[in-house]
Amino acid sequence: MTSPPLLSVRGLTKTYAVTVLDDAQLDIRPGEIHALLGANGAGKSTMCRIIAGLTPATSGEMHLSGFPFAPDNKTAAEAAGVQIVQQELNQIATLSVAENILIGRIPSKLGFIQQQKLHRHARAALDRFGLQEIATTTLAGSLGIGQQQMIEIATALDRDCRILILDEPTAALSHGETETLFIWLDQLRSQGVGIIYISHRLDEVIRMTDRITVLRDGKHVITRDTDGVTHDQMVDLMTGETGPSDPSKFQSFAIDAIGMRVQGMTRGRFVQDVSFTVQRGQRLGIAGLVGAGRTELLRLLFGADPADAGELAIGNGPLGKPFRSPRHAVQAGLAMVTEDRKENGLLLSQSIGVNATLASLSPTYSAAGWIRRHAEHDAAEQMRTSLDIRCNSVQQSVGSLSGGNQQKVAIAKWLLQGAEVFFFDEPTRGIDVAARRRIYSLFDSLAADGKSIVIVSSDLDELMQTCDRIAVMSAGRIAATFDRGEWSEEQIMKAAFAHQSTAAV
Amino acid sequence: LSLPIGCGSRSSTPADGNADADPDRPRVALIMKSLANEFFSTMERGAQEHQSQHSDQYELITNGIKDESDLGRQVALVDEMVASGVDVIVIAPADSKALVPALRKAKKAGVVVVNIDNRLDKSVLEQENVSIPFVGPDNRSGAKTVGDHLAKSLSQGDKVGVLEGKTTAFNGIERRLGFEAAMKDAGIEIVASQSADWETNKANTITASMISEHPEIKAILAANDSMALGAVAAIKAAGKTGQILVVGFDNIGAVGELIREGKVLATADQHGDQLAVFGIETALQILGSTDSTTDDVQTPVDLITADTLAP
Amino acid sequence: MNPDPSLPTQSTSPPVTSTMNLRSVIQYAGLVGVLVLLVIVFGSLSENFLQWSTFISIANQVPDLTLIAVGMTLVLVVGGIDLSVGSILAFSSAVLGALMVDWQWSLWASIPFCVAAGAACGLFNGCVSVLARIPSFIVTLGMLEIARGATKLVTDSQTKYIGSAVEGIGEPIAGLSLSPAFLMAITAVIGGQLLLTRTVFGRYCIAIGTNAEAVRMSGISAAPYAIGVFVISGALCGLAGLTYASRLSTADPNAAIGIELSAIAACVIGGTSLMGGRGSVVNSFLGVLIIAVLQTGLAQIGVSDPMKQIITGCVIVIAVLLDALRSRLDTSTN
Amino acid sequence: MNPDPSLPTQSTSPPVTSTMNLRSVIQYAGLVGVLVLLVIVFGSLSENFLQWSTFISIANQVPDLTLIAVGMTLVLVVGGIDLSVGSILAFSSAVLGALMVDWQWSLWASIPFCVAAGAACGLFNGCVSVLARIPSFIVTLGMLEIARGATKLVTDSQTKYIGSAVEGIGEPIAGLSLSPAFLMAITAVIGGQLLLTRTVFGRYCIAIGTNAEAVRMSGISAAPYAIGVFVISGALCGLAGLTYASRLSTADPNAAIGIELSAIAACVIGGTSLMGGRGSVVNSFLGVLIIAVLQTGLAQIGVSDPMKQIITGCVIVIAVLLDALRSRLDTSTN
Ligand SMILES: Nc1ncnc2c1ncn2[C@@H]1O[C@H](COP(=O)(O)OP(=O)(O)OP(=O)(O)O)[C@@H](O)[C@H]1O
Ligand SMILES: Nc1ncnc2c1ncn2[C@@H]1O[C@H](COP(=O)(O)OP(=O)(O)OP(=O)(O)O)[C@@H](O)[C@H]1O
Ligand SMILES: O[C@@H]1[C@H](O)[C@H](O)CO[C@H]1O
Ligand SMILES: [Mg+2]
Ligand SMILES: [Mg+2]
Repeated sequence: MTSPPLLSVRGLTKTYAVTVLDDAQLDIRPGEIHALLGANGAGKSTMCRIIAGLTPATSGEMHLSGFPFAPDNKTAAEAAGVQIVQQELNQIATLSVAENILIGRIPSKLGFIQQQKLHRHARAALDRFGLQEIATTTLAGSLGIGQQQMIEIATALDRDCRILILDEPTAALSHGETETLFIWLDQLRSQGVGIIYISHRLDEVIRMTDRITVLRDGKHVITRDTDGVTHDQMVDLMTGETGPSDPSKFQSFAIDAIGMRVQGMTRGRFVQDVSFTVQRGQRLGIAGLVGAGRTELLRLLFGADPADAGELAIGNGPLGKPFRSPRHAVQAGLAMVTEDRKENGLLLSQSIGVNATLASLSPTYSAAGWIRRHAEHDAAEQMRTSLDIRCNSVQQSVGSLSGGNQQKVAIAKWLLQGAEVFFFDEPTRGIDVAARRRIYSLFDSLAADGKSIVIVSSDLDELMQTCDRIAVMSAGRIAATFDRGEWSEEQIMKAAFAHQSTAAV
Repeated sequence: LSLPIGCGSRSSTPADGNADADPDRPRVALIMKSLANEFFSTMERGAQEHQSQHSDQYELITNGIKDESDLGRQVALVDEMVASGVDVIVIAPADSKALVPALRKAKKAGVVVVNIDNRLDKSVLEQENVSIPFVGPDNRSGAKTVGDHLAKSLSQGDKVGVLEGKTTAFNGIERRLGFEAAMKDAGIEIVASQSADWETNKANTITASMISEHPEIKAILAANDSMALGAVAAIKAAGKTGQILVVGFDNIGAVGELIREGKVLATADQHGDQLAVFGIETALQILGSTDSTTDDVQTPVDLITADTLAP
Repeated sequence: MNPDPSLPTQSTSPPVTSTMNLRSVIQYAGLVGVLVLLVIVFGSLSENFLQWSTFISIANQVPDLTLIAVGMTLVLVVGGIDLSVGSILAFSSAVLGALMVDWQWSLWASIPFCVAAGAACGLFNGCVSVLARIPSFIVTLGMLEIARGATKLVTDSQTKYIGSAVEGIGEPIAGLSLSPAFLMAITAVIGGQLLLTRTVFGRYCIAIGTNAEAVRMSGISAAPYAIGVFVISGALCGLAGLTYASRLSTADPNAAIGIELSAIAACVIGGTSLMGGRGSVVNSFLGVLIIAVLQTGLAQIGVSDPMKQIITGCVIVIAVLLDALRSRLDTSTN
Repeated sequence: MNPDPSLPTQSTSPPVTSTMNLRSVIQYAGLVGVLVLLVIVFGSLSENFLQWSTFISIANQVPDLTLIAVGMTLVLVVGGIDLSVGSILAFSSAVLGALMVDWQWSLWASIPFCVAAGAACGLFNGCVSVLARIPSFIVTLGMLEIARGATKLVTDSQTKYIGSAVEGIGEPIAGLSLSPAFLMAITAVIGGQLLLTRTVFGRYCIAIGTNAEAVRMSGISAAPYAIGVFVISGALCGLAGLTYASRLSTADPNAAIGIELSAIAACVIGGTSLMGGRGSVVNSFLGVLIIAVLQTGLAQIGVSDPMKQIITGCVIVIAVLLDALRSRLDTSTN
């Protein structure tokens, strides 16, 4: 199968303060799914953004169907048949779902929006992608990020294209939605669309893609057929070194002491009567479909939202009222790495250092109200090393880091603060394999220290790999809980759908 | 730069407790301008005192605007007072021209209108074909008197600066002309003349730079006392107290003190507290008579110096 | 990101089901409530308040502020601010005055130039702030000074008396008892509301105010919309210059100083966000009415000036406070 | 989220390497450049400009605005705005005047009450806006009216002449040729800058202005800091009330009307973001100096009032424009 490339990219270079893409190349054939692999900060998103006309290249050339291709902006790229779903969400919170889907081509007559046409079209686009439960009039901002992500994909799929770029589309999706997406990708492939697919979930890559291209530090490493390449080989290609093959032999650190107890926590229809206990040193995973209420549950426990009912206790003490604010939760020994780092996890325009020490500034990095600047700097440097945050310096603003590195900074904040119970909401969203392993071993060492950990993840493999127990949420309730060794993917999925039909959406 | 929300209007409860008891008493609206100037709070107080002594004769409602620029609001006040059914409007217009059409409408609605303090523009009155009596001082001759007094302390060829009032107010223009006439007579040169919009702080800034640009200045002639206060402070800051003389206009309370201290040489008392009263009396007269044409009434202006002030 | 500490959670937990429209309808009801309350209070405090003539006098005053508030709402929605509205109003009416008085032009020939003068100022505001990417706060603050200076040049710092030629705009049309000025203001409110809620232009403005970067990522160039909004605001200030001139029969170089804060207050009372992305023209108009009724009512009941200011300040805060409490109640019971 | 259309890309593509400090140092250099340029221009236009007396007169004028701009910078950094500064200044100086004139208190006994009066107004601003979560724009707009009304009540709407008792604050200390007022202003600038860059308080303020929700989710309660900043601003207005009174020897109920826009302009010229999260007290001070030099210079060269306004407007825009261009250049060549 050596049809001429639909898109060819040669000598692509992009320089910000440093060169992030260096003479990179890429060929996309019609009717293939082409994985773009690389560690965090390798330049994958940058390459895609250039192809989609969102940012100009410093040098290099591109050809589309044999013709020179240099889109000045996104509209030009779209006109040439290139669609992109970006890594970061780009929904406009105050517009309706329908308007978001059709933005840039809202049907109108004399400037007036044709409401019926708009909603009919949007409805069709959502239905086609299995999103019947989302009303087209809903404001995008009131949806969870999983649903927003699906809308972005539906938006791209709704437009005709020859090249479709999906930059980590599944990072915020759970099993069910991912399957729907794959059905669509198969169909597009058979229609001859060339698809660039970025994911840190290598199993997906092996299963779905035809060829892979690996980038390392902005340079092209290899392009080859996916057939025959193993998980470990891909990791080696990305990191450039032969690492130990999957190290994660699970070891339990759970001890017989209570880390956190939760009883009957309820908030509206999002979280209903949730109870569980985590031991010290135990890792509890929470699985579920998008919108099952996992994020809501963590926010509730963390005091970020008020509870309607329920009690909880950190450690062995008696059950007490839920926390009134995150401040109370943190004082009691909770920490929470939020799901949406952009919205409520990070100060994007501030430096890595400022972000890393935010939660622990007082009292750890200050004396009598004055910041101990050296101590602060050292702490940031230490985090940079131990989490391998790729940056120019710890003074760099977090907003200019790659997505994965941003996530590491969000975690660093809580490692410096320290806590008894850690909540991780989608902790590896957008994180590369190497870093992901580092985070898993971080879970290990936290657990070994006797900390309790609650992990919400839409990546079931991740939970099965790292957790002692997995609770499955469905429509706001815990539908089932499995201990290690008792679970299977099938059982978990079944539990995830348990209350789905009865849930009012 | 300025302030918001036109809350600037002012009114006061009828001083008489049972205001509503006597529906036959005429209702008089006193509409003043810049409440950013204590001249008008003095005026208001004078009017209220008069009303409480003659509470059987009329009912009083007083309003003003937040500053000289709030012209739109003053026009609106005229409308509102007509709407609320007053019989008399006594007004100190913030602008000599812009108020005329609104006042014409008020007259048409049967309201007796008297103009005080700042004279309405003659040509506009003619064009609008209304006659509105003016009750107030001769600002030009008042200013000339102050200027003449100042000239006695200066010598020919000396240089002075003038702080003008708002350029759209007729009385401000008149006072400038009065100052100019006095200086011309005495052979004194005006080297700088700028408007400080009747305001203390603006006058302070402008005087400060006048002094550093023209260090030879011997006196500042301010078209009102608020500006004179600003000038005195600027002179003090430049370390020239006593070397630069200041005169003003209005005789507000704060200036009396400065005159005693010798920081202000003279001011003109235009009897602000009586100005509204004169206006009200004139209006009540018109109301009582059948003759609708009334002549202007000139009110007195007195020169105030350390000598005339009781110790 | 989250610009006002007073709204720390707003962006992350928007009300669950309420769509934009529902929200602004609720707000609308609240504002009408405040307005009715004010009318009742003043009606009971002053026997002369509840009269036709009072309402006519309010209707006479509101056109200027209404026209400006409509433009301001749009500007705030795209995430900008326009401090120069008062100066632009003055400048436009100075142009009108100069044409009609010095050049003896007719009213109809002069109006287009009056509006164009305003639109030109708006174009400057829009181009400089959007293209050079400097905060509109500063650009329009500059324009506040520049247009005021230009006004004084045009009028020679003197009030220009135009006379009856311009008064027709402010006088009731026979049989309607509403003036062309008032009708213009109402038209602007309705037009502005339709523009914001029913047209593509309006949706893009909301989108730009919410997340300009996402709009850019969607392949839409924000500049024409953002600039357009400033031009509209300028043109509406031009119209307001006309209604102001007609109300006073003069072109006044000191016209409308400080009106920007009143206009912004009206918008915010009406629920428009200073952070962009949210606003309703109709609700801003209600804000204007609240301010006007408050002013007129206070002038009629005869409290002292200091008390008047204190009451005004309290009512502004309380109006927004009530609204905030109510909408929080809505969200939590939902 | 992205509030000013003129800054569409700021939040997502911040300058790559520049740290807060580096950025504000570059800005600092730019501002000093503008300042020097202005001095040269005025020096060459007016023979008497480059004189000691001019500088003394500028040094006399700046303390009020400087003190206010320091507080305003902090308020802007947390993402708020304070429109009530002028009224609070007037209210504090009225309290001072009443105590010293009517009650015959000494200066030293009165000062604490003068400052406390300002701080109390700030506390109200902070509590209402932060706890009730309504935009500080509205709360402080209300306070602008309320404090002004209260001022008139306290002074009985009369200018209170205090006289020499208060003048010492504004007069040069023997041997130093600087006044206590000026020293207070400088102290406030240095203290404010240290507070913002070196203390936990300042860091939290910046964080709150950047993303209040992220701060909350980090287990920090934003309210005390946001409120604290308004209290500081109020207290500094109280001090400014003192320097203002000493400069004019009076407590003037109409003091400092409109100063809020000058103060905000100074901050923005100095690079403080109106969206919160970014600001430098020292640079705001340079903004104040630029405004003061411009004002004094224009008054000295004796251009007409309209031209003065036009030039002022242009300089404000150009100062920020230059800065924007320069920083864009920095980023792209960097
Ligand atoms: N606007 C920008 N300014 C400066 N540097 C940038 C900018 N955008 C990206 N970079 C840098 O470019 C490099 C490549 O980033 P990119 O987002 O392409 O990585 P990626 O391969 O997509 O990583 P990830 O898997 O984490 O998403 C990173 O080091 C990042 O810090
Ligand atoms: N602030 C909110 N207002 C309204 N609805 C919300 C809010 N937060 C979450 N929801 C809705 O509540 C449901 C549960 O959301 P939650 O984010 O907890 O789900 P999740 O299981 O974490 O899935 P996701 O992967 O989307 O984060 C979803 O339908 C979501 O749209
Ligand atoms: O006559 C008055 C006073 O002199 C005042 O100071 C300003 O306004 C004028 O009309
Ligand atoms: Mg990426
Ligand atoms: Mg979630």
